[in-house]
Amino acid sequence: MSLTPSQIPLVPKVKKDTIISLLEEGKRIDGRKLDEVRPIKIEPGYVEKADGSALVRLGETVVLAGIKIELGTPYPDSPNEGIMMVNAEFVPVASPYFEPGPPDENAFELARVIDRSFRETHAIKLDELVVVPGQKVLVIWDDIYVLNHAGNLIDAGAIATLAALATTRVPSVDKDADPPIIKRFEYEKELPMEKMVITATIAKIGQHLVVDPNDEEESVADSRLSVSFVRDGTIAGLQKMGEGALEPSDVDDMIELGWKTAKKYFDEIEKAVTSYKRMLKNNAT
Amino acid sequence: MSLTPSQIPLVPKVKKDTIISLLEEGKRIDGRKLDEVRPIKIEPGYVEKADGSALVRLGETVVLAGIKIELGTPYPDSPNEGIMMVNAEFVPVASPYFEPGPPDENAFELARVIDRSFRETHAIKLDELVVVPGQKVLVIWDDIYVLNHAGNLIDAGAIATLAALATTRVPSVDKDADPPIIKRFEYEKELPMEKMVITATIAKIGQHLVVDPNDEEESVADSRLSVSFVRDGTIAGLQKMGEGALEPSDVDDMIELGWKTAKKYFDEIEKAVTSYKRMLKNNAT
Amino acid sequence: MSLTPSQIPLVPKVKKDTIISLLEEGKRIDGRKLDEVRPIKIEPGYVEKADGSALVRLGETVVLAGIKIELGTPYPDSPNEGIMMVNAEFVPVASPYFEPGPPDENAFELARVIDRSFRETHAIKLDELVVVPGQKVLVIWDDIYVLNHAGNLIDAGAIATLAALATTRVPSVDKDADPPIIKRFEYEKELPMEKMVITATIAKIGQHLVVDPNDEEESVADSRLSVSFVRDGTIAGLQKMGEGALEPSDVDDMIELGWKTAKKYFDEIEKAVTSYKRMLKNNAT
Amino acid sequence: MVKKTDILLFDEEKGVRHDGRKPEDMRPVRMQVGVLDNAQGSALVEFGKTRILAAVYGPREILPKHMTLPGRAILRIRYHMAPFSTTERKNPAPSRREIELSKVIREALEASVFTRLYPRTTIDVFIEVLQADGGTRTAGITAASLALADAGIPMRDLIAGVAVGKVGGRIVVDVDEVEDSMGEADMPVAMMPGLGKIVLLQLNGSLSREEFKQAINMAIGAINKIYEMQKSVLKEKFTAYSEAGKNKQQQHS
Amino acid sequence: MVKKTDILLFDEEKGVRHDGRKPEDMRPVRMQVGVLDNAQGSALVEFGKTRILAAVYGPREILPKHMTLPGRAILRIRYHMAPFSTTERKNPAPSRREIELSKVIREALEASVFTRLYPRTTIDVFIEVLQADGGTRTAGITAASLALADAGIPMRDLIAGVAVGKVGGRIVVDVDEVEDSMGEADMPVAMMPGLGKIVLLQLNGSLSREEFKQAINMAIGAINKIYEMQKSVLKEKFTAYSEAGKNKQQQHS
Amino acid sequence: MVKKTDILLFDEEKGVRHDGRKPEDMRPVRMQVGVLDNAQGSALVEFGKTRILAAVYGPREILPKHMTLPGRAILRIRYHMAPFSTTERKNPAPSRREIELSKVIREALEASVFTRLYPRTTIDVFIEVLQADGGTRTAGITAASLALADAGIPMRDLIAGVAVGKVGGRIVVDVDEVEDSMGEADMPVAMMPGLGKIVLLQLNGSLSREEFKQAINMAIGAINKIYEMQKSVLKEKFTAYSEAGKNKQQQHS
Repeated sequence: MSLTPSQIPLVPKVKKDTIISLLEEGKRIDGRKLDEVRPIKIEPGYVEKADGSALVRLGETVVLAGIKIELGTPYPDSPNEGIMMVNAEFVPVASPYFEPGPPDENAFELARVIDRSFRETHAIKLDELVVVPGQKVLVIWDDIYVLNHAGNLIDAGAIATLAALATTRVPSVDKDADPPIIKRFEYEKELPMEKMVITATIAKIGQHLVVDPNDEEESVADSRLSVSFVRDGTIAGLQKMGEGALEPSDVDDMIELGWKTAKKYFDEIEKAVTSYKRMLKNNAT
Repeated sequence: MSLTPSQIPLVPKVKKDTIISLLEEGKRIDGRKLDEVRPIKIEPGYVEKADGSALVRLGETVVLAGIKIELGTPYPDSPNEGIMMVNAEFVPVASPYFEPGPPDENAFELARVIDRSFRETHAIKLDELVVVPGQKVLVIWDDIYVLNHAGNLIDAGAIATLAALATTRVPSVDKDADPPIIKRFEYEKELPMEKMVITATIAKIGQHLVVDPNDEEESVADSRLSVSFVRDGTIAGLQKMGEGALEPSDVDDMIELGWKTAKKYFDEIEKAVTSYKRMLKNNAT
Repeated sequence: MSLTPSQIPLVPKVKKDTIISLLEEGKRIDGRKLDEVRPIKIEPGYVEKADGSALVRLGETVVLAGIKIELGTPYPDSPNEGIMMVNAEFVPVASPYFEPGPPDENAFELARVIDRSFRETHAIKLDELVVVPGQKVLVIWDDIYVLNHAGNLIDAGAIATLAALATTRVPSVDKDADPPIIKRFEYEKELPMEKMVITATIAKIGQHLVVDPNDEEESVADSRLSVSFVRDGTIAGLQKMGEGALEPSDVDDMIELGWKTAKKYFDEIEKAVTSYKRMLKNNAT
Repeated sequence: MVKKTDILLFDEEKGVRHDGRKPEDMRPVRMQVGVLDNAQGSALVEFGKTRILAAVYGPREILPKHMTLPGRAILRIRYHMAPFSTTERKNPAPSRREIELSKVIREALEASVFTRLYPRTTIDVFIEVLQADGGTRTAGITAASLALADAGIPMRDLIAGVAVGKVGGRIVVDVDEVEDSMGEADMPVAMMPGLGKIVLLQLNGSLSREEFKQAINMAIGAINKIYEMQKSVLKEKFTAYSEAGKNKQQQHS
Repeated sequence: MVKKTDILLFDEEKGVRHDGRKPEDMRPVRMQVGVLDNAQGSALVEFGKTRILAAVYGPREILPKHMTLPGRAILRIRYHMAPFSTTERKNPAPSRREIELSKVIREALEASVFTRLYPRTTIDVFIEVLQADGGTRTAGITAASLALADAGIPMRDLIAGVAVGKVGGRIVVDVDEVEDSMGEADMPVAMMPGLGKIVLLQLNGSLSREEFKQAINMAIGAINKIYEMQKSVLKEKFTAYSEAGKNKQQQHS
Repeated sequence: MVKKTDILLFDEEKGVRHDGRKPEDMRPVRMQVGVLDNAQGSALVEFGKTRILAAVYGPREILPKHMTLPGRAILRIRYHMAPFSTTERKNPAPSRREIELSKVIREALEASVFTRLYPRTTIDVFIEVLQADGGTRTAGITAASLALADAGIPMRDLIAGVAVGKVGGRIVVDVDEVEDSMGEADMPVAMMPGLGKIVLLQLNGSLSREEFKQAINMAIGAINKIYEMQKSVLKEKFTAYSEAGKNKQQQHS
C-alpha cells in the first residue's frame, strides 16, 4: 500500500516562491544554471572486499554502490543466464527522514528503475555468467547504499552502479567442488558488459525544467522524470515521479535535457573508471 | 494471539431488538424465511487464466475462488500424494473493516475449515497427482478471494471452491525436462475427485436458528456452527464460531438445518457445473 | 535497532536504597549472602517427547530447555560437522513485561551467549553427527523456554541447557531412505560431548558484587557480567550487560566469583544427571 | 514417524484401544493451579503425556489505547506450542493452526468471562503446550479456565474440554496423538458444564449423524468428570489459602 | 510458458499482431461502475483478458491519528494481484513490483483528486487484478479513477491509461502479456485527458527518440477513446440513478 | 574462503602475525568527524580495512509518544552491516548478531551520554559497517562516540574500543577477520578511558585466567592510544570551526 507521506517536511511557501522567482531569472537556489549538474566525484574501488564498488558524491548527495558476486540458481525461463539483482538501502545515516527497516517504496522504485535500465538493454552479458547450465549461475548483486540524501538519489545511484559494474571483476569458481564454490578474492576476468547505461533525472518546478535537482528543489517540484539512456542515445527507460502532471511537450524537453545530462555523467564515469584501471595496472606491475 | 475485535461496528441495540422480534414472528430482516438461503449465482470459469475458478454471489456476498496447479515437493509422510492448499484473502475491496495485509484469524479459519472438509474426506484423488514419486507432485492451490462481504463467507467460499474444483482441469507436465515443467494452458484431464464436499453455516440469534446469515445477522448472532457434508450426508467437519454458547440440542438442530441447506448448495453447484461443461463442450465442437 | 526500554518498571528509589544499605551490611533483600545462589532444582527428562530436556528452578525463576534433533544441511565451511542451534523464547506466561512475538534483543542475547560458550569450546562432538558427509548432518536444537522470570535467566538457561544436553539421546537415522529420515523415539546413543560448559552471572550493585541476582537486584544493578566456564576453569565466554560501567578490578573479582558459582552449578547438574541416568537404568532393567 | 501399519488402533477382540484403554476411558488427568509466580493466575493440566501451562495477566491496561473497548475488557488469547513439544520440532513462529486455535479458544472464553466488569482493560491468557500428545486445545482451554479462576476473574462457569473421536471404527474419548493422526475423526468439545452449554466444538474427519450423537454424549460425560476435578483442585487451593490466612489475590494486587 | 520461437509477434505481410490486431487497435474494452455493494465507489475494467476491480472507501478517519495531515486527505493506494490472476500462481504477499506500482498509481491519482477538501481523513483506493494479461497498471488506474468518480470524490479530471509498446519492430497500442514479455518495449501512459496532462509515464525497454514520439502519440489517441468510454459509463449510471429518483451517495452516507 | 591450512597465524620465529604485525601492534587507524552533511554529528573510523560510518540524529521527538520517557532521552542504536561489507554478501535484514551487538553498544553508550538533559526525546545513533575486517563493533562504538561528540551531545567521557584476542597461542591486539575466524579467542573491549571504566566487554572463545589478564591489559593500552586520536581529531575540528568563526551546532539547530 502506498500512502501520501505525512513525515516529509512542508517546505515553507516562501521558500517555494524564492526558488521559482529565481528560476524565472534563469537561476537556481544553489547558484547553478538550469541545465547544470552539481560537482561529481566518483571513487571506484572504495570497498576492497566487494567485487566492484564506487563511492559517488553528486553535490552533497553521497551514494555507495557495492557489487558482490554469488552463486545461485537460474530463473526457470532463463536457464542459461546469470542474474543481476539491484537492491537499494536508504539507511538512516543519510537523512532525518529515513527510518531503519526494510526498503520503502522509494528505495524499491530507485532499485527497480536502475534494474530495468540494465536488464531491458541486456547491458551485462549474462550468458557468460553460467557455471553449470540450467543449475548454477553467477548472481551479480548491486547494493546501492545511500549515505547522505541531498536530492537526486536515482542519478547518484545510477552513476555509482555503472562505475561499480565497470570496475567489477568476476571471481573464479571451483567447479569441481560439489556444490561449486566461489574462490573469494581470486579474480578471473572483468564483468562482461555489452552496453553502458545511465539515468538522468529532470525536475519540473512551476514551468521550469532543471537537471539534477537537489533536495530542496525536489521537495517543491511538481514532477520529475528519470530517463535512462544507452551510450548511443537510445532511451532505455522512463519513470515519471511526483504528485504533479506533465504536458506531452514537457516530456520531449525533459528527454532532451536528460540526454545532455546523461552525456556528462557518462564522461565523468569514463574518466574515473579509466584512471582507476590505470592505477590498478600500475600497482600490479 | 487472538484479540477481542475492537473495530467491528457495534450494532445498535434497537437493530438487534428488531431482528429478534421479527424472528419471533418467523421473519428475517431481509424478508427471508428462517431456513431460506439467499439467491445463489455461480459462474464457473470466471478467470480463464486459472486452471479452475468460480465467481459466487450469495445474496450480496461475492466470493471468487481460483485454482492454480503448480509443481511442488510432497510431504515427507505422503511421498506419493499431491497436495491441496487452501488460502483465503479478505481483500480490502470487500468491506470497510478489511485491512490490507496478511490474512487474519478469520481468513485463516475460513481457509482451514474448507481445507479440512476436503482433506479429511480425501475428496480429491491426490494419489493421481504424482509426477515423480517421492519427489515431485502437483499442488492444487485454492485461493478464495472475498470481493464483497455481506455475511456467511464460509458458505460462499465453500460453494466457490467446490464449483471451481469441479471445473478444474489438470495441465500437462513435461516430465522429460529437468526439472519437470508444467505446460501452461495445455490440459490433460479433469481434476480427479472422489467426493463432493460442502459447508453450510447456521446462526443462533436469541433462541432462533437461521441458515445463511447475512452480515447484520452475523453481527447480532450469539454463535454460528459451520457443518461440512459429503454428498451422501456424512458430516465432514464442524466449526463453532462466535462468543456465545450452544445447547447440545441446538447442535442437533443445526446439523439438521445444515444438511437441508447443504443439499440446496449441492443442487445449485451441480446445475452451474453441468451447464458450464455443456457450454465448454459446445464451444469445442 | 536497540532502544532504551520504556516499559520496564521503575524501581522506587527507596527500594534501591534498601537493597544497597542491606548490601553494606553484607545482606541481600531475600536473605542470601552475597555469594550465595538461590536453591536449584533440576528435573531432567521433563519433556518425554524431546530428545533431551530439563526443567530448572533457580529460586523462583523457572526455565525449561528442550532438545530436538533434526536432519539438516551442513554449513558450507564445515561440511563434516553437525550443527548446534540455540533459541530462547521469553514466552509471555513468564512475566508481565514479556509480549507475545518473535524473540527480542534480550532473548537473542541469552541464546547467543549460551550458544557461543558451547560452540567456541567445541563442547559437542559435532563431527560424530554426520549422516552423509557434506550433505546431511544432525542439527541439535536447544530451545530455552522461560516460564517464570525472577531474574538471572542466563544462568538458569545455561543450567537447563547443560542438564538437557547431558541427558540427550541421539535418535537412529534410516540412511537407506531417500532422503534419510529420523526414526523418532528409537535411540542409538547418548549425545557425544567433549566438554561441560556453564555460565555464571555476577551483578554489580553500587560497589557490591552479588552472584545469581534476582529480578529486583537486576533492576537496580549497574552492570552484570556473565562468565562462561569449562569444567576445568577455563573461561569460555564473557558478556557485560547493563547500562553501567565496570572497573578493570571489578572484572577480575567477578570472574573469581563466577568460577565459585559455576562450580556449584556444575555440582548440582552432575547430581541431577547422575540420579536421572540411574533412574533410567533402573527402569530399563 | 510411526508407520501406519504398525499399530492396531482398536483391538475388537479385547475391546481396547492401542494403549489398553476402553473407548470411554480418559488418560490419567492431573491438574494444578498457582504454579507460576509472576502470573495473576496459572494452571498446569495434563491428559496423559499432553502437558499444558496456562497463565493469566490482567485485567491490565494496554497501549495503544485505541485497541481497548469502552464497555468491557478485551481478551487476548495465545495458544502456542513449545518447539520441543511435538514429534518434529515446531518453528516457534505462530502457525496458521495456532492462530485458528487461539481464535476458537478466545471465543469460548468470551462466553464465560464477565468482561463487562473491567472496561478499557485487557485480560491476557497465555496457553503454552509443553508436550503435545493429542487434545491440546481442549486441555489448553481447561487449563486457561483454571488459570482465570486462580486469578480471581469472575466467570459464569468454568470451562472443561476433551477431544472425542472415531478410531478403528469406534467412538472413543480423549484421543491421543496416534489416534488423532491415524483415526477417522477428532472432535474437540468444550463446555461450561454447570450450565450445560457448549462453547467450543470442532470436528476434523467424518462422522455419521448417529456417530456424532454418540460422540457428543461421550464428550459430555468426560467433561463432567473433568469439571469435578477442576472444582476440587480449586477448592483445595482456596482452602489452603484460607487456612494460611492469606489470599493470593491480595499478594498480587 | 510460451516458447519464444512459437509466436510471430508482428506479421509484416498481413500487417497484424499475433492476435490479429492492427498496431493501433485496442483489445475490446469493457467498463462497469458500482459493481460492489460495500464500497463507496467501485469499477470493473477489462482490456481483453485483463480484468481489474477497483474500490474506494473514504474519505474516512484512520488510526493512529499521527498519520493524517491537517491540510488535506491522504491517499492510500494498493495495487494488488490475485494469486490466480497470473500464469504462474503469485504469492499474495506484496512484491517489490506491486509496491512500486502502488506508488506510481498513487502519485498519478494525487494529481487529480481534490484532497484539500477532506483534511485529516484518508481516501483509500484498492485495485485488485483479477486476471493479468498485460496493461494491468493502466487498466488499474482507469478503474481506480472510475471508482473515485462513482464514490463522488471531486477530481480535476478523470484519469485514463493504456500501455503502448514496441513489438516485432512496430509501435503498437494496448500491449498484451505476450507482447509485453516478448516485445522490445512496454510503455504505460496515463493522463487526465480533458486537461491533456500526463500523470503516469514509465518505459520498460528501449526506444529511439523517434519511436518514443510515435508511441506517446498513439497512447494519447487511445487514451482519448478510453476517456469517452469512461464518461459514457458514468453518465449512464447517473442517468439511471436520477431516473430511479435515488442517489447512491445517499445510500452510503 | 581462506583455507585454514593456508595461513600461519603466528610466526614464532619472527615473532609476527600473519600480516607482519607484532602482538601489540594495531592496524593503521584513521578517524574523521563531520563527514555527513545531514546528520547532527558523524564520524568515519578505520582500523585497517575495517571501515565504519556513524551518524547521530537528535535529540529529537518520536512517535508514538508512549515510547519516550519522562525523565530522560531514550537512545536508539542500530549497528548494521552493508551487504557488500563482508566476504559473502550479507542479507540487509538485521541478523541475530546485529541485534545483539546493537544492544551491547547501546548499553555501553548509555553509560556515557547525559540522557537526563533531554527528557521525552530520542537520540539516534546509526552505525554502518561499510567494510568488515574484524573488530567492527569496537570500531563502531569508537565511531559512535565521536559522532555524538561531533553532534555536541554532552557525555561523561568518550568511548574507545578495540578487539584483543588469542591467535596461534599468543595474546594479540586489534584482531582482524582472519585472526578472529581462525584464532582461539576474540575479546572486544570498550572503555571510557578518561574514567578508566569498562563499558563493553565480550569474549568469544577460550582464555585461561592468566591470558584474560594479559588480554585486558593489552586492550587498555590500545584503547588509551585510540582515545588520544579521538581527542586530537575532535580538537582539530573544533579549532577549525572556531577559526572559521562558525559552529556546526548552530548550523543544525
